[in-house]
Amino acid sequence: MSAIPAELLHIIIGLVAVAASVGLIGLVMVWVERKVAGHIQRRPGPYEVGPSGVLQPLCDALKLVGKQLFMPTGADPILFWLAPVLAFLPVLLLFLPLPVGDGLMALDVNLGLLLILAFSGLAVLSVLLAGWASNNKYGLLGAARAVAQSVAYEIPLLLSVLAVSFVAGSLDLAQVVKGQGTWPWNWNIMTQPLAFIIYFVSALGETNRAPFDLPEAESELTAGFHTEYSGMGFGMFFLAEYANMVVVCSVATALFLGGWHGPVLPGPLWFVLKVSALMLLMVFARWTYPRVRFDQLLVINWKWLLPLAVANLLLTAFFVKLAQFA
Amino acid sequence: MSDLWSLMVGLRVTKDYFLEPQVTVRYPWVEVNNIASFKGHLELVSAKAPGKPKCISCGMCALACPSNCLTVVKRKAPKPTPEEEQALAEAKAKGEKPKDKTPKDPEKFLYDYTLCSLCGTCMENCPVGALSFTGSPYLAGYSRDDFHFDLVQVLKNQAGLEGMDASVAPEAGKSEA
Amino acid sequence: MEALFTGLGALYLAKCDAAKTGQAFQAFLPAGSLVRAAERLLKANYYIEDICAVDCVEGFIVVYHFDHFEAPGRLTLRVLAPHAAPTLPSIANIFDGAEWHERETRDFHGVVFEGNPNLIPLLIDPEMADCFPLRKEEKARAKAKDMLEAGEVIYCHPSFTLMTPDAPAEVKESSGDQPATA
Amino acid sequence: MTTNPIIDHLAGDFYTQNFAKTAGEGNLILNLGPQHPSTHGVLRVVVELDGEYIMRAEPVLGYLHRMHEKMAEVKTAAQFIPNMGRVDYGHALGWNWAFVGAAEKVGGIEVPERAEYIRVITCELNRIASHLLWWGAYLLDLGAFTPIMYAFDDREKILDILQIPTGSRLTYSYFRIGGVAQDLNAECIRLIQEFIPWFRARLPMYKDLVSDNIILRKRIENIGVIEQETCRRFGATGPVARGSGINYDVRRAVPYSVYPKLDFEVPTSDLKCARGRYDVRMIEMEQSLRIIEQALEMMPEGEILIKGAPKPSWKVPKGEGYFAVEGARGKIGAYVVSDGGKNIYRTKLRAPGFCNLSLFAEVSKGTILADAVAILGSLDLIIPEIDR
Repeated sequence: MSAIPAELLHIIIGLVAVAASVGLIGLVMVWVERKVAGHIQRRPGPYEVGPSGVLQPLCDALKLVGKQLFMPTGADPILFWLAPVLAFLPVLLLFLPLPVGDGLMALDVNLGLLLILAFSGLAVLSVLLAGWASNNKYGLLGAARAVAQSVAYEIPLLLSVLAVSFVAGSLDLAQVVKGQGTWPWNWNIMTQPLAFIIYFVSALGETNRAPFDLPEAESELTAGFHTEYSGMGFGMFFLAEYANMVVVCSVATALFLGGWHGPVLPGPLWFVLKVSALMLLMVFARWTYPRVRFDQLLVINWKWLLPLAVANLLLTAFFVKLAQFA
Repeated sequence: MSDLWSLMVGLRVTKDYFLEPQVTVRYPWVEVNNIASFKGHLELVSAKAPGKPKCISCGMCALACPSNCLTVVKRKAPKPTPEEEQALAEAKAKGEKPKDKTPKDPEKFLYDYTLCSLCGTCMENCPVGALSFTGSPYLAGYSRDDFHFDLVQVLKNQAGLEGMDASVAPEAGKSEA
Repeated sequence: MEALFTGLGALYLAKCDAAKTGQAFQAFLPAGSLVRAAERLLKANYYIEDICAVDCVEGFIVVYHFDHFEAPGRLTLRVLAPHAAPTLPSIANIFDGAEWHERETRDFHGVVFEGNPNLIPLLIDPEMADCFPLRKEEKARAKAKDMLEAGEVIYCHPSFTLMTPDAPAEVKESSGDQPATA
Repeated sequence: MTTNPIIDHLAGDFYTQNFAKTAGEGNLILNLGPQHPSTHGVLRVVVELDGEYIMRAEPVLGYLHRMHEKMAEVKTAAQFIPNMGRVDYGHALGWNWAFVGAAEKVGGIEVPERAEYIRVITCELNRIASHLLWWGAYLLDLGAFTPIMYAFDDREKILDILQIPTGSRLTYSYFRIGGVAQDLNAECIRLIQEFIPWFRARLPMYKDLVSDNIILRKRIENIGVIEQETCRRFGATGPVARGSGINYDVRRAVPYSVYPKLDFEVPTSDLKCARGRYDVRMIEMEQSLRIIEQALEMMPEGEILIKGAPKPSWKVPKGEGYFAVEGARGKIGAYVVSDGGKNIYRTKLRAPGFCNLSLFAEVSKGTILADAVAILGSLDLIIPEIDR
């Protein structure tokens, strides 16, 4: 076996790149979030460590790693330590099919969308385990909320993604992006604006962010499911949340904002710009809006998002069928 | 629909403030400017002669203080020299009251800043206006005794080391009180 | 105001000078008629302002302050609870807000209010529940008539001598310690 | 839940066990506080939950109890004024005024005209600062992290203004029996005159960012409904009562100081819910601005402390007196009974928060946990005032 087969090399480089980028994106996102939050609140955000606080996330990470890991009495040891690991591992898998550039993806698989949606469902399992195993009343409440929320917001996410794949005719992210042109008016967002809104709102719900961050509602449940975690346990949840955010935003750019298509700049740069724009929007949403109450959260989903998503799906199916005859 | 528009308005407000300059004064590197009227801890006002307090050790302030953190130790009369004793005896013989020559300013003026609630009752109750606030918030110490001052000592140090910042003086003035 | 207290066996009714003491009307009531008075006051739309106890020579005078939203005028009910066994009926079932005031008075003075739904210490640590900080020593206590306002007497039960200064005519009692006509 | 022998004996302290005696089967007994991010200061509420719904709630007090009323017994009248700043640091000047007013009423002491106006101006400024503190902390409870920074941006301006005459920023002991301690100098008046238009221009921003926001409106509308009858049974006053449509403001009902000369409206709203209380407080901030403007113009020259004002060793003459002031949270009352001795015989401090909080147990029955936090926030609680 003299030469290593090309695909294996491709996969290994892809995996190494993904692992590195997840860690890097986590740190950058922590810094961006604290800086943006600071500037919104007219305070400078971290500025002591390194030029304008760039090394602050690194120090946070070191502090978290250095912290003592302890487990509350009465907690279930296996599940307690499994939860943060389980929160972080599936996220790595979600990064594989993301089309950063033309042909530039870790794993070229023609069912990329299905892979992402399947594994993003695993995140809720870790939140449930964390809340339940930490034998803490607040954790229990946080876990109960997280399950109801993730299950609820999974369905509109699926339906809006389905609507787009109807139009593109395939579940492969690369195909969907190729189906869109270089200029904004022939991106999918123009043909599917409602699907984009539904996707974005349910993405916020899915990653427990912004107005829907009920599982770890500081003011009600002290810290929800990760109340009892300290040190790297908490760090893993923290990184998993940001990684999930990146995945969700990059899927949104691939489906709705034309992936690597863009007038002048090279492909991957457009992809990164669009992802960071969406991330900035998510960060702004977090620091502007109060938290939604739990039953309102479910009302928004079951009474608003779901019917709209189904209607949108039927409409798209009708037009796609019509287009086939014409 | 108008409700959803309120979400956009919210975003606009935070965007406006995102672009505006920050309000925070970066304290250790930049001087804070709104503490001019801050009270700070107590000090004895010095009379014309530097280092000599105006205080006549009448104890009205110690009486008035709600958390009795002031104690005034009067100065004992200096041992009368033989001639003074003799002059004193004649005066008593003649019957008029001998003029009391013991100096009025206190031996020690013990002030416990850990109990003080900065209400200013002592200043208002002092007949000669011998007490005032230093107005310096920069006072730190490692233990409680750093905040037990002998204000007479503080005043002497201050007079001795002209131009020292008032807040530094207490360290130098940390007496055995 | 005194119409509220007919038939309650009030010991002492008096109109007070609101400008000087902030109270419009005051009434001394026996412990028995406290609950009925509270019911009448609630019907007359009075709201409970606060309850406190004053430790006097004659005993704990528990002072109930009521006020009215539409027709403001403070109404003070005073009830005497003897030092020996200071127990009073609770009005917490009528004025629910009174539950906390009563628990606080129990914490500070040790006046027990029967019928209070939850008579456990409110502000004081349960371990030292019986320290009753506001009780005074014997000699430090003062006479009720020196401190409390007499007001223009409307009705005074013959056997009630707590408030009667030596010369009943002039309103302002003469200062100094005149023999209490017990 | 994992059953574990070590855990079984940890059945909570005296209050949890007393509360759990009458708890339903299978309900979760949860302690909201005392170290809970949403209770202002150290409030602890023992809650019986069925899922997310609250079956029964009982606030537990005493964590910040300092027994001010005993301190009043061992100090003379003038020495007790610094305590007033520490009872309720939200609206310290309101408490200064209540106690000093009660002592003046019993002692029959007049206050010069200029001192009355200074008291009105500084007390109203303090009320705005207290409402801003409430607004920021309330939004923090509902999950929005930014508004508190904007509110504190404005509040810092007020604290700077009040620091000039009083010398301190939060726990004021500025009023004296017979007047005030220091005069408002020119710089302070200039800062106030600059602050009023600036803050009036800021209020629309509060409305855009928060009052109209659909998420907030849904969070506070028709929750924590308090009937007028409940207000009477519990003695709730201030914005809590006015939010239920009761038009009762001590400044209008029992006019004191120079308030009759000043024209301002008393906002009420008959929404009866947390939204009503929210609107009332927001309008009250504008009214306070109007009061300060008028008081600044009408303030005469003159001294600020009456001739021969009582020294700290002044004995309160015999008699009793009750003086009430409209604080940011409601009617602040000081009931002074004096036997002419060196110290006041008995001082009773009537805290508005105490009565407002007592109705929480009844109002929060059957609500969701998130609503309970929203109702607690709408009552504008400052715990040191409740525990005294």
